[in-house]
Amino acid sequence: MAAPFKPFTDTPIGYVDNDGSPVAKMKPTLSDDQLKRLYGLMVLCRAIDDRGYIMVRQGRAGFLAQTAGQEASQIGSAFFLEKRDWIFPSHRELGAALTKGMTPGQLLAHVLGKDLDPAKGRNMPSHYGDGELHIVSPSSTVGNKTPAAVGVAMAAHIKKSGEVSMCYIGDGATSEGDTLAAFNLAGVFKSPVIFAVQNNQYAISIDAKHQTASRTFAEKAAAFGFDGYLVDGNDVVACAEITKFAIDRARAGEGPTLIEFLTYRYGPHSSADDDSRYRKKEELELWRNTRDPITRMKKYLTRQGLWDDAAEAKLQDEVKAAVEKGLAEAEASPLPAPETVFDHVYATLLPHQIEEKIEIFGHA
Amino acid sequence: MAAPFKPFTDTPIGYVDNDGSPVAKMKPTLSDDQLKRLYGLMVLCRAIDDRGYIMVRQGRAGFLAQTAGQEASQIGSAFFLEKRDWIFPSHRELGAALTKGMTPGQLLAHVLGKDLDPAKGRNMPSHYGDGELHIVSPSSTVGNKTPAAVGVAMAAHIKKSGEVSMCYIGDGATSEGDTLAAFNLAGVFKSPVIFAVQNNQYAISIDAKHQTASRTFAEKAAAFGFDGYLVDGNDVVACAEITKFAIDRARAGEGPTLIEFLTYRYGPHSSADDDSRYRKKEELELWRNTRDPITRMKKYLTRQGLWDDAAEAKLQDEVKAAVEKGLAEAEASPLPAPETVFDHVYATLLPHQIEEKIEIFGHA
Amino acid sequence: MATETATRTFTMVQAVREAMQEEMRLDSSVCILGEDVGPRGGVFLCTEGLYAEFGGDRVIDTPLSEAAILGAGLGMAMNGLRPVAEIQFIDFLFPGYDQLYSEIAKMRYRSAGMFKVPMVIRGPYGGGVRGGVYHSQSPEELFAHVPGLKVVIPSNPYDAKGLLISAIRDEDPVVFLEPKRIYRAVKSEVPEGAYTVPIGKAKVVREGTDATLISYGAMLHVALEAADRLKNEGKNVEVIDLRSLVPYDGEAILESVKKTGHAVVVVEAPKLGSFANEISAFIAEKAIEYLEGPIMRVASIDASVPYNIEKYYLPNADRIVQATKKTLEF
Amino acid sequence: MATETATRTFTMVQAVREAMQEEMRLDSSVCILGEDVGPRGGVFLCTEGLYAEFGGDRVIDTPLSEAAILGAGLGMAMNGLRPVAEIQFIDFLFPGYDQLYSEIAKMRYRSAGMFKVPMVIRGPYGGGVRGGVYHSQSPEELFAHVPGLKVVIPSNPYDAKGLLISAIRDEDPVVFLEPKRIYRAVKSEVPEGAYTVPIGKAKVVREGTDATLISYGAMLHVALEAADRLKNEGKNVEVIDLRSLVPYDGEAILESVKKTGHAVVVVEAPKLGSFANEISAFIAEKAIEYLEGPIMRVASIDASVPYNIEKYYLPNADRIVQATKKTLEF
Ligand SMILES: Cc1ncc(C[n+]2csc(CCOP(=O)(O)OP(=O)(O)O)c2C)c(N)n1
Ligand SMILES: Cc1ncc(C[n+]2csc(CCOP(=O)(O)OP(=O)(O)O)c2C)c(N)n1
Ligand SMILES: [Mg+2]
Ligand SMILES: [Mg+2]
Repeated sequence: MAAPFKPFTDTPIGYVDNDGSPVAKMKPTLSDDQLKRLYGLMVLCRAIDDRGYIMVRQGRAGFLAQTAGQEASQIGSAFFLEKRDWIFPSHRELGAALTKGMTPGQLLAHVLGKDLDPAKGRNMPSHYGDGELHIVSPSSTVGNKTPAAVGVAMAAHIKKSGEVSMCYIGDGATSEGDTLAAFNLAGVFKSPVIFAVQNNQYAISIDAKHQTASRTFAEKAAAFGFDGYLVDGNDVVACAEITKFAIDRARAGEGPTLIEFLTYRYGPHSSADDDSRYRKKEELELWRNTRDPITRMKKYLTRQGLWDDAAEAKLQDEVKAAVEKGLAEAEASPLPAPETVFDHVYATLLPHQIEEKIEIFGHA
Repeated sequence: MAAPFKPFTDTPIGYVDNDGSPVAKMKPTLSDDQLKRLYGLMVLCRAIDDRGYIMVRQGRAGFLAQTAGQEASQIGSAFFLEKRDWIFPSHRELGAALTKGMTPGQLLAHVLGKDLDPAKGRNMPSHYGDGELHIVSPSSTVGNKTPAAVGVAMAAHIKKSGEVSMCYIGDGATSEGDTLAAFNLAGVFKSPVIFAVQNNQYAISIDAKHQTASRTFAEKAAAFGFDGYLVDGNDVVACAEITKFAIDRARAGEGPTLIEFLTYRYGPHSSADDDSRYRKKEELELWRNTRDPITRMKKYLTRQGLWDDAAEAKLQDEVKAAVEKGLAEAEASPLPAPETVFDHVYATLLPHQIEEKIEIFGHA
Repeated sequence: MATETATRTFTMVQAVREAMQEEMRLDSSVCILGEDVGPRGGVFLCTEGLYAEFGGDRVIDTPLSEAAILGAGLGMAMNGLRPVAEIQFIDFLFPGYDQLYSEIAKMRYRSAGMFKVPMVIRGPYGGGVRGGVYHSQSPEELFAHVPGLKVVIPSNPYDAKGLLISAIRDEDPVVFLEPKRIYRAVKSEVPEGAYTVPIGKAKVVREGTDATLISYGAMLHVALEAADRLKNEGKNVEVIDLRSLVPYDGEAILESVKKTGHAVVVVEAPKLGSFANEISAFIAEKAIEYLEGPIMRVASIDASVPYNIEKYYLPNADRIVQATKKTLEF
Repeated sequence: MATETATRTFTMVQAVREAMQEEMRLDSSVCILGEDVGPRGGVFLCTEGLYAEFGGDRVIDTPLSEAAILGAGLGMAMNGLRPVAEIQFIDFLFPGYDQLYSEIAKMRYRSAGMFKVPMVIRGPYGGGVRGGVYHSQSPEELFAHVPGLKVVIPSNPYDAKGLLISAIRDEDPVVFLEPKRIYRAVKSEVPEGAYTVPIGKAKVVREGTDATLISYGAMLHVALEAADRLKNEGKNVEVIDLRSLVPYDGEAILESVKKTGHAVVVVEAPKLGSFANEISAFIAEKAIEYLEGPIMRVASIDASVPYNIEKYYLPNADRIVQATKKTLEF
């Protein structure tokens, strides 16, 4: 495959610059319709994220790790995945989960820990998962999903199923040994896996400079024998294009790719964090006011003649309706029954569990 | 510091070629006396290694991982370390332990698990350690010593003690997550640590190609923001020179260095291995007959007019005497007393241990 | 005339912080390392202010790797420092478990005492804070079963400070677990200045004659609640706070059980294989002739900790009362 | 007319190998991964010949990383395969422990059953082979205490084959520990073809009336040796082979203990926190009224396994005899 991109560059690959102008040399392969869908997904994602935040403030959710600011890198990277493909989200992948197909109702039910959450509220909020959609319910343990993402890809390779495995990791997660061991494994087996490094420049309070001494996260791939690409993670076009390239390579048997999406989170690390302790307001304002992925894409679409006020108004209505509907579904959904606390530890209850269950609930 | 070496080369750095001729461009800074001492250490190391092998055959040692073939990379790399410096050996570092100052008696006592072993025979053979000499008794767990080697270096940095930490890892060990996480840590803190990768091209049966997809092990350093050097590990001059360079850099506060020593082990992985299952005899013969580090250095010294038959005869006598003396000391040393089985779990015996000790030995 | 020591009403977070701060002032080899322990002050603020006071060489923010934190702490301890490694949530220790299991715990033994590891590994643990599967676990047994490690769990701020100072001064690695559910919920008087609570000594928190409840950490308070309820029903229950798991205070346990004839062990971990078993088995080996009923264990159910229906997972006073009655009415 | 099944005298290594080989022939989703399992055939030769028969897609040599092995196995299991991951020595599982503890064990639970992990983690464990600190450990408790994992330990080739086939067919992750000390030392008759030994069923290996010895793995044989000696002294001891630790066969234990009135649990791990406690605590909770003496535990000492003086570390028949007499003569 002729490579339209150069690995290991110092400047992020971009299609659309900060004020929405196309970058001269980069012509999108995306259709107009795809461009608009990307934008629509970002707007919907932000609205769901905001809604989750309200739930936290209302005390109805115990935790939230907001996505705001990272819509482009999450949605762009998930956009070309097929249903059979796998996603290993981290603890902040609302955008990826939405793009892969989870409904606003499911996503908000997850935040509330309700029955409509495909994972039945077992995990803390922001840990989206769905078996049907091959979105693997994540652990909170940073980095340790990476070997399994490679394992899924190894199985795909062995079964010749054509599935691609997409593994989301943060900048912080690249310091965990399991992540790096998994990179090495993927390199040796040329597995169809993509490591989508969401470099939002912080791991809680630790900035990227204190996380690693390498210049970029992308270049880490070289240590394991495959290519890494640095991409403007707030440019949804670039995010989608580079990922499409990596997906095609993976399906063609050309092995793993690491993509570093350079982006920024607007919120604190999570609802439990106080980010004023470690980052300057000015830095946040700079990103939010001049590099926002949604604003940028809207300008781009407008400039390309693909968008106008009427289209925007229609989208906002649709998004509002979708969130309201999702919220209603989530709220209507019950909590899982208390007895289910024993379910799914094993395929069936073991004898000692039956005994415990009788002890606590009076029946098996 | 002006860098005499280029990092990340494809061809190993060398001073002496296979038939003992000096490599044109590389002039050793080592004195004649140092060159001769390096040679002497290699011969002594081989003799002790052979003696250990005999002990295994006699059933007096339960295990041995032989060093033969790797003398240059181990002895060259340890040659310029000072007493205050630290070594983290792996399970095959006879040469490094010898160079750092352990006596033949201690080394052979270790193989026999005797009291003269500074670690009192707690570990399996080939796991050399000595507290006085800052040789850290290794675990058998491949790779997991690396974070502690960085920690020792971090403490040296904090205390401004000038100590350097030298961490021996095999090619296989570079695949372990803990190794890679430690590389990253060292990069961030610019710690005075040297990662001496003994690339003997096999991890038991797994050859380097199946261990990682990177072209060299040296280049892995780039992923963590420091330099890696590929060196001819059978050229003891090159091994000593490059390590001196890295030690000086570390002491000057210039941070970590990774050195890949390209070498080969002659024996099976260990006394429990059967290497005919996975490698060709011809390959072994090639290395043993044409690239042996000892033969090569002898030719070099001879060519340089530093060595002759008389010198060789004298050395052989000295080595023989040293090994005989060491053997006698090791044999004369008793096994540690049975009661010591309880010692050093904690600084003092805990109550439950006292009870167990009374139960088993009838006294506390 | 004796100097008055000021005493303040402290949370456990404050007590833990002050223990580190005072020890760092007294001994320049004491240092801290972990994730977000620097300017951020730790996610629970246990190290708040320490970076400002002691600087980046003694309060060290590390990259995100528990193996690196634990292994680096090990190396620092071997090379003359006394590191206190913070694990952000104890659930996240496990990517570095081998450092604890194979390296930290075994360094002294395998080197026959040539190298020692005076190091503290501390972190929040336990449930009851809506933390879900990975911010709620009680894995103390997985440390207690590793020879070479000591394991300490305080149930109140006073003990937390005194035990942590003991741990920092200990010549061996100590795993120090802080029940996050009572990080701020339980307060007590804490004196200024260094004092120690000895590792290995339990405390009889409430005297009684009818049965012995043995617990530690956050569960101690649930056991006390159960003891209150039993009191209302005329049962006089003794409650022991173990405080140290390794070594644990076998004498205190036996003394009480011999008096009451009934033992109930309460832990927060899932029951199968839990540390409750050690206590139960110890009693069954040493004092069976004093027992007038079964030794009961109250623990979490054998599952992971669900986010949304956690309360059915954790032990509660009801279950302790029931278990106690079961052995009393035997 | 029934077909005759050939029976051979097999070592445990042969039994384990044949279980994998036959299952791989029957089910193309079964595969093997680990270090040196390919052309080398595993360092104990448990996979000898399988690479030649099934090729590199089904017998996969991995780089040297247990986290990679376990995590890759997890991913393969989630994606339709049935991997058998070999850990070269179980001591070396720990760099990958988090994969087991946080991922493999909890995947089903945290996803409410959407993802399952039909995977076997097998490897040699235990002492008695001059393996020193890191080739001798018995860490079964560190697996047994993790909800979501099953834990199986055979004591003979027949059970090894039947249990391993059960484990491979199980829908949940099974940790399968092979006592390397009896890899070749204990032989038994092993039929050709697939048969299963159910997970969770203990076996009464020797009937007796005076006391119950409960053990598993290599220690079972030491317990039998002790039973022989006790026999010579006129004590008729029942010996139970637990075979599965999670789930374990509580009924079999209770039945025997109710009959004999005395229990001795024998394990090879260090005593504090060992799995012996689970059994002891279970008995103390369920059958205390039947006991006529203390429940004894015989285990290794609370230390690491020294290379040179290992025999003072391990339990032996002497210690079992003493412990049994102690409860019998109570
Ligand atoms: C193994 C582990 N250690 C620590 C934590 C606590 N923690 C949660 S998120 C986080 C930072 C993650 O940073 P990054 O990978 O960059 O992802 P981001 O939160 O920025 O999206 C930390 C330290 C954890 N969840 N897991
Ligand atoms: C964590 C761990 N996994 C597996 C082993 C078994 N083992 C011992 S040495 C070895 C190969 C090591 O290869 P390498 O690092 O290249 O060192 P070499 O033996 O070649 O010197 C293996 C797999 C181990 N000791 N530790
Ligand atoms: Mg981040
Ligand atoms: Mg090697």
